[in-house]
Amino acid sequence: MNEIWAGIAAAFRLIVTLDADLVDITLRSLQVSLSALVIASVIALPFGTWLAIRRFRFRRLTIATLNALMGLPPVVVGLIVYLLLSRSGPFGVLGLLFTPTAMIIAQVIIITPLIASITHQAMRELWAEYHDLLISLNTTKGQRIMTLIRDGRRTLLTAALAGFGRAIGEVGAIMIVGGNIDNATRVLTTAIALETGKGDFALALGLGFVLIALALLVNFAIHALSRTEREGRW
Amino acid sequence: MNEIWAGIAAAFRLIVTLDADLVDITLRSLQVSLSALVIASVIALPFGTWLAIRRFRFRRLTIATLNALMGLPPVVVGLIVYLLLSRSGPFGVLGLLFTPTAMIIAQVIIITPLIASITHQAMRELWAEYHDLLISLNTTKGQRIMTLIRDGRRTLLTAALAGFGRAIGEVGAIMIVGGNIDNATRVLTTAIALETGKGDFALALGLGFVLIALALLVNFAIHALSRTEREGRW
Amino acid sequence: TMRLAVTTSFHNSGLSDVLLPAIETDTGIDVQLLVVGTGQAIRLGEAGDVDAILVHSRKAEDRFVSAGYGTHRREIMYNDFVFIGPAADPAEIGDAGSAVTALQRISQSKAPFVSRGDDSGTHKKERALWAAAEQDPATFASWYKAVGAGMGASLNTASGLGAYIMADRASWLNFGNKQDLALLFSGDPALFNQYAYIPVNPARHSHVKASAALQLETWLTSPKAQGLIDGYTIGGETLFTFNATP
Amino acid sequence: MKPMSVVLKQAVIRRRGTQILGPIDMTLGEAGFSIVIGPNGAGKTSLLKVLHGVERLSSGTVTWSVPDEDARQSQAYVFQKPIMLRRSVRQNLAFPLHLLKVPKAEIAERVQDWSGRIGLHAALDRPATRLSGGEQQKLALARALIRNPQVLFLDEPCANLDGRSTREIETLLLASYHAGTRIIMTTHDLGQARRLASDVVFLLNGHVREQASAQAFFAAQQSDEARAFLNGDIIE
Amino acid sequence: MKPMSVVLKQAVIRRRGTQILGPIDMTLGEAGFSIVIGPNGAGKTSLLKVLHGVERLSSGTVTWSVPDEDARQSQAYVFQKPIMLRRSVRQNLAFPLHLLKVPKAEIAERVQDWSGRIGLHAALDRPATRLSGGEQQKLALARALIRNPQVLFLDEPCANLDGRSTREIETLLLASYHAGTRIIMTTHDLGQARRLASDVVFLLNGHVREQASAQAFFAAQQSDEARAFLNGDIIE
Ligand SMILES: Nc1ncnc2c1ncn2[C@@H]1O[C@H](COP(=O)(O)OP(=O)(O)OP(=O)(O)O)[C@@H](O)[C@H]1O
Ligand SMILES: Nc1ncnc2c1ncn2[C@@H]1O[C@H](COP(=O)(O)OP(=O)(O)OP(=O)(O)O)[C@@H](O)[C@H]1O
Ligand SMILES: [Mg+2]
Ligand SMILES: [Mg+2]
Repeated sequence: MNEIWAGIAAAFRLIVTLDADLVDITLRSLQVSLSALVIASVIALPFGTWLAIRRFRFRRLTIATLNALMGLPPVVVGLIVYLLLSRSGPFGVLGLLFTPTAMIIAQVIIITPLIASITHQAMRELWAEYHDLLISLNTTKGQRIMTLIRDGRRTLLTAALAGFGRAIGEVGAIMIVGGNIDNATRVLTTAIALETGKGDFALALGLGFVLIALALLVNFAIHALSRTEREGRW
Repeated sequence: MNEIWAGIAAAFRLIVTLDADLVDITLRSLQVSLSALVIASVIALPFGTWLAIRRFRFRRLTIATLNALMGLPPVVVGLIVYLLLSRSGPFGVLGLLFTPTAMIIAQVIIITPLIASITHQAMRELWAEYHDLLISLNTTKGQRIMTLIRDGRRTLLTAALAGFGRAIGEVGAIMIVGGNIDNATRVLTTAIALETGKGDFALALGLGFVLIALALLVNFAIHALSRTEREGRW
Repeated sequence: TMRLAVTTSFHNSGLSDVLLPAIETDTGIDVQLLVVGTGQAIRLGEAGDVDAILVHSRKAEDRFVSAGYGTHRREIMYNDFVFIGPAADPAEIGDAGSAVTALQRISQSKAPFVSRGDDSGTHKKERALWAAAEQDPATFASWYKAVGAGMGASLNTASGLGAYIMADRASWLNFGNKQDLALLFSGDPALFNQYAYIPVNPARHSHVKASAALQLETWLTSPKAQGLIDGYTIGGETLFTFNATP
Repeated sequence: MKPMSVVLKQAVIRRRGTQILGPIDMTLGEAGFSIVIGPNGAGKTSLLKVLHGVERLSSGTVTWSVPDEDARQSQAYVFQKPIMLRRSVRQNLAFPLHLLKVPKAEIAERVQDWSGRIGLHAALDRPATRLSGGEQQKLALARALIRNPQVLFLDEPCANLDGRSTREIETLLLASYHAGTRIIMTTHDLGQARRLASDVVFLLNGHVREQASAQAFFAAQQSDEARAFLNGDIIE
Repeated sequence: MKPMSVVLKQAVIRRRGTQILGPIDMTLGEAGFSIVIGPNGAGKTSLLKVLHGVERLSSGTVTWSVPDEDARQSQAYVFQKPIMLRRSVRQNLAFPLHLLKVPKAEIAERVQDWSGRIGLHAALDRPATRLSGGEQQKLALARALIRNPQVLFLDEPCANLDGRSTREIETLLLASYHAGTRIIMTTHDLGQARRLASDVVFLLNGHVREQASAQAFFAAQQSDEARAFLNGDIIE
């Protein structure tokens, strides 16, 4: 229990002294997770919406698969990305292994199914509501997807935040493809894993609290921004 | 790349020969994740629904916090649960450390915010639709929550499946509180991490594919069950 | 049953797969292994969450015992550290006379070098060697990569990067993802790696299974164990040498 | 149960800074079939919702002559846009009774009875959300009446009904009224208003412009606006 | 653009095993103000949706006299339950024009014009979902007309409107009809049907029971059922 207090103290100390290493790895965490979030959202929001509006033969199968992919074990994703990017792998020439780019790639693979699934679920209701109108106005597929995303943006927030949460807290995959290299690919979660392995639980917890604080900060910021839009249920 | 084929071959061999160890750890994975899912759902579905129907002073703050908690780093959760359950921690006397129960506790903490957030988001729409009717019928809070959960159960599927996916693929927390003890707390993800550490990528991938197959199976089963209900959008 | 915290390098060697079944048949004890970093192993012992630890970091072990967390320290066996690197050996450490020279050549050539960077026994040994070579890793440029991970993960990183790395022989021999890495240098007595067994002190944690821990110690130092440890080979190479004094 | 009357005092609803209702001071007596009329956007729906308690006042008070809990329990409301539970027609009808923990056998019986009265007998096991507009309106009405409410609010309940259904519903409402139910209803069908009303409330721009017995109101309106409204002229 | 006619051949909609519409064989000519009448659940909404193409036939065909893409682009539909985009009134009005990539200046102008005609000028920046029932219906109508459709479907467009609005909308629709718009509309207001119809389709239980010019239909119904319907009697 004392460790938890020590952890809080450590977090406090790290933040107050603006520890240079801490700032560095925190920024890297943010950079990697936000990049992954943006890329994954660009893929998953239209795809999830498309799944909600399109009836086709294997729709249920696709949705079930997408839902299952939310359970993609990060370690396995990390391994596969490692094998693809490793020097003997097909993309080895790009030299991406053990760079933030590799970490972003792995995280995009992990969070895209999550964001797409939640998007699909959220967009189904809105599509049921808009269906007749949008068909009647002879909209193209693209216009339908755009309209749904635009008018459902508030409900998509949860999808994006879930993706961000998963990315920022993830450690298995980025450990393998990033390598937790000091000053290069170390992020908050891998640093926490490292300190845990060292048995320095206070520091590990301290970093953990910093990470949680960061997640809170990002969430409050996003909520505050979305609040500047007009209130209430449209 | 060859590794990936070797992994597929390994998965195939493991499944076909019904490797006793594999069956054992697969069942344990399922047991832990499904238990965590059930417990987390019992907490998160009513809570998320309650958040959707209740207006109170710190509602937005609560929601933003809940969303942020989706980013709880599993390693930190693992550490905290470890410290609480450790012999020198407050619940040490229970002797739960390094047991499946400890793993379930950690996973419940990790997936509850995720399920609650998605539930909240899904229930908001339904509440907007039912609001006037349920108020008019002078329902109690409990009746409102029950009605929403019942009639929104299809949309809650995604919430539960997202939680299950996160639980079954998670490794950081259960490694710390479970300890990856052979024949006692080894599950698929920790076994994968172990084989990865040994550099035995083929076996690691093989186990990974088994895990993915399991996730697919569970998802198809659940989708098939929910399909037996009548079709279409209610 | 009893719980034993061991380091990743011990477990990755595969020796535990040989020892544990034998222990179970001989003594009836079901030993549950917790494979963690050295530091974490010691913390588990301090908290009383395990009944004994098996690690390889002398200073930390002595501190553990003198603080009263462990009853005593019992040396069991040793293996040695080796230098691994790309088969082409750009830093030419293959014919270095000593571990210190090898490190100096690596730092001169600025060939990529992966360090465990996790305060483990292996990492501590590596730092000691750098100190002996009168170099400070803190001043190294980016060719020196402190990856902060267990032995296996660090080896994976090294093979992904084609980098040099110091590893224990057992982990290396049992490692499956060698790619074009090769064992380039070994044999310097400075690379000696002693494993020791420490039972957790029942005076501090009354619930620990002290008798089982002692039984295990007796077994580990028995001729039976000696036979199994000395006889454990991978590809014809012996990994560990039993050196417990009865 | 005791009959109920209700008093509105300085009741105001504000939304986004503009006042969409009130201030209204008004009393509705213990018995009667009150019809609220007024142009689109006058505030009829808002007024009914405030009386029923599903919409909150920004300021002022609504006071029922019985304790709040009793008042809420004995009222029913038929919304302008029918709200269908995403369940079968049968389950929609049974829902208010389930909430009251009425015994199953009685529920089944009353559901049979009411589904017959609204002509949805054959549709009992169809999803309510798939009913036609008029069928939904009838279902919502039956779901409100199945509880035998003491006070019944109806917001344009016949807007989507065919001639015959409208007549049948009117008969049903009058029967209910004569049996003692307090009814408060809005409609745009002035013929219907004449047929049913015992008293009339004329709303305009969120204010009660006139309140009188039906006889008095239809015989001679006090205000130019009410006169213009009845003629379908422009009101300013 | 060319005027359009439409032919239904053996058109059938089946849902959950039961036939809710058809089989229908019917032709609607190039010009006219067709009013579809029939009791609740007769299939009026289903018929309109099939003609417009938002609902698919289970069997049979709908054929417009112009290529499908042209037909879809020049039609508009006002649904029985107004569908409001979760945007402001202004954006709702502008939406169909945006889809057509009309220049911004022209959009602004037409939005001004139409918001005036339906009396929602002051509400332009309010969320459309918060409008009153009647206001929503008027907005949906304006949103359909703003595209100057060649064919206009209206599903009980005046159900929630007050007397004056109904009259104004009727004037507007007649003007549009005389300017060449093909209108197909359902209503339960038989007075309205008489005022507007050039021809009448009488639906019953999913079948076209009668189709005739308005004059002929209202003068003398061919079937007992139509006669009963006009009297508000029970039809079997
Ligand atoms: N939440 C809100 N925000 C802004 N304006 C609102 C809100 N709710 C209602 N209004 C406005 O208040 C006015 C009164 O609405 P109400 O629904 O009570 O009218 P009504 O008399 O029932 O009209 P109708 O006959 O069309 O149903 C309308 O002009 C409406 O646009
Ligand atoms: N998806 C569906 N599943 C089952 N029945 C349906 C479905 N859609 C419509 N129906 C039924 O088909 C019939 C015709 O419906 P439709 O909406 O066309 O009637 P309508 O003539 O427009 O009635 P109203 O005057 O009440 O609007 C109704 O009885 C309705 O319950
Ligand atoms: Mg209204
Ligand atoms: Mg209809």
